[in-house]
Amino acid sequence: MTQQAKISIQQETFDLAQEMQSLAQGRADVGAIVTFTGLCRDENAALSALELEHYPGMAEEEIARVVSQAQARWPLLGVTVIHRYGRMAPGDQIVLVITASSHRLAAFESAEFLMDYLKTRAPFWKKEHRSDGTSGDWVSAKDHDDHAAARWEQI
Amino acid sequence: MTQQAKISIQQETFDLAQEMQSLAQGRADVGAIVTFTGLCRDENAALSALELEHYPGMAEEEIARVVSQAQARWPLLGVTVIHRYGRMAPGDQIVLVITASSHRLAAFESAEFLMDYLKTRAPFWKKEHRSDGTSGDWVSAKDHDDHAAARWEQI
Amino acid sequence: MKAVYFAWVRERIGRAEEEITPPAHVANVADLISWLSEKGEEYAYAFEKPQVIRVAIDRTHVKHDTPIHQAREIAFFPPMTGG
Amino acid sequence: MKAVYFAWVRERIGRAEEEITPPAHVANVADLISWLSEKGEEYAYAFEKPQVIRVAIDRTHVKHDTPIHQAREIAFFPPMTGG
Repeated sequence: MTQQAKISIQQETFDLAQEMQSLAQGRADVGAIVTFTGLCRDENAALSALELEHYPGMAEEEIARVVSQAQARWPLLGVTVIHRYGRMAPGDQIVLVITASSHRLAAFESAEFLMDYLKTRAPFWKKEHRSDGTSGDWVSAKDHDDHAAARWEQI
Repeated sequence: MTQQAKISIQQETFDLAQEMQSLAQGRADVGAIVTFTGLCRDENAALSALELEHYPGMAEEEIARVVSQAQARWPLLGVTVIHRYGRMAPGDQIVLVITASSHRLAAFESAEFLMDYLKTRAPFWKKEHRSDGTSGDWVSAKDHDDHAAARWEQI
Repeated sequence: MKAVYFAWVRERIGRAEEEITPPAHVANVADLISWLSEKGEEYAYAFEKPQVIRVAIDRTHVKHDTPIHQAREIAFFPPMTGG
Repeated sequence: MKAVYFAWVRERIGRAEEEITPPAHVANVADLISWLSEKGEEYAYAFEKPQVIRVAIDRTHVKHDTPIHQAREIAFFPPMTGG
């Protein structure tokens, strides 16, 4: 089993179609590909931007650790994780996870695992900038994210 | 909540990037998009093609019923299901599911639910054509697919 | 009513659809499968394991104890393998 | 050793990094947080709820009872909110 992984921490946006193609093109062993795209959300039109701060160096290393755990746990044929930093407008893409496997359960579970762990372990922090010009707050971590990550410990 | 859904049963292939764009473009309420792509797999280089037979009319109706169940169960901002029929070569795309929601758990769970139900309820059948020229078998339904679908009854 | 067949059920019977007129005592899906099985060797072969046959009446999945008297189109097929 | 700060810890302290030289009795992460808190109002504010502060030593998450004597770079930050 090829344990292929691409990890990128970058300011520029990403192209899902291109990332999927470089993962699966020319292969006949991949039966299932799951992608997760996280977007900058603004339900109440109160947000002008999100500022994503990260810990350079550690972000890559921590995501690599999480990817290794996923590869040890599921028979993955390919993994891609891209996480952006900097300023994002509502509707902009923030994070991309792609998992490829022979079967769908491994692809689904590993993508969910990766997102749960990225949320709670990858050193990124979001700050809101409000559309009324005031500086917003740092986004608070959510208990339900910790719970989501914790459920993988029990299985 | 807009209960948007696109369902297509088609012979031609699909373009994931285009489908995602028509689902999410210009929206700031979508925070999470999950996609599942099912591909024609050939691990042992024994397959020349898969022939997908379907029940025209019922396939659309049954998938629409499954989509309605997902919409009733999760707060979805968009759903796309495309299922192809006809002859597929190894590596070809067969099925696409996209779910969009404010939050990632709803997007992940509903995509998994849709795939589990498509596998066991949508009237499609796969026949193998072998690369040695002999006609292959009809693919057998798998118990684990029934179990995968059944777990949604218990939650 | 119209009977339609898919996948190996269709292949074994040798046709994709046909008009059938079951007698009045054929009340439900299970009765209809028994009755069809006696139409010939190809039907007996297609329905040799009735418990694996899936059935839809007017494009909706039904169980084998479902009454058929209001059916316009009844479909017989193996377990689905799409997705 | 080098101390680095992120997000509102950085904003409250007013700097992103600095060299620190804690005395020998500062043995673990919890000790270091207490010692830093006494460096001034801005530190006291940043570390007012020590239990919410996450710490990494040389780019690896650690708990508050982890010894610091081999650390080259120690980072302080709020719970992560990426993804």
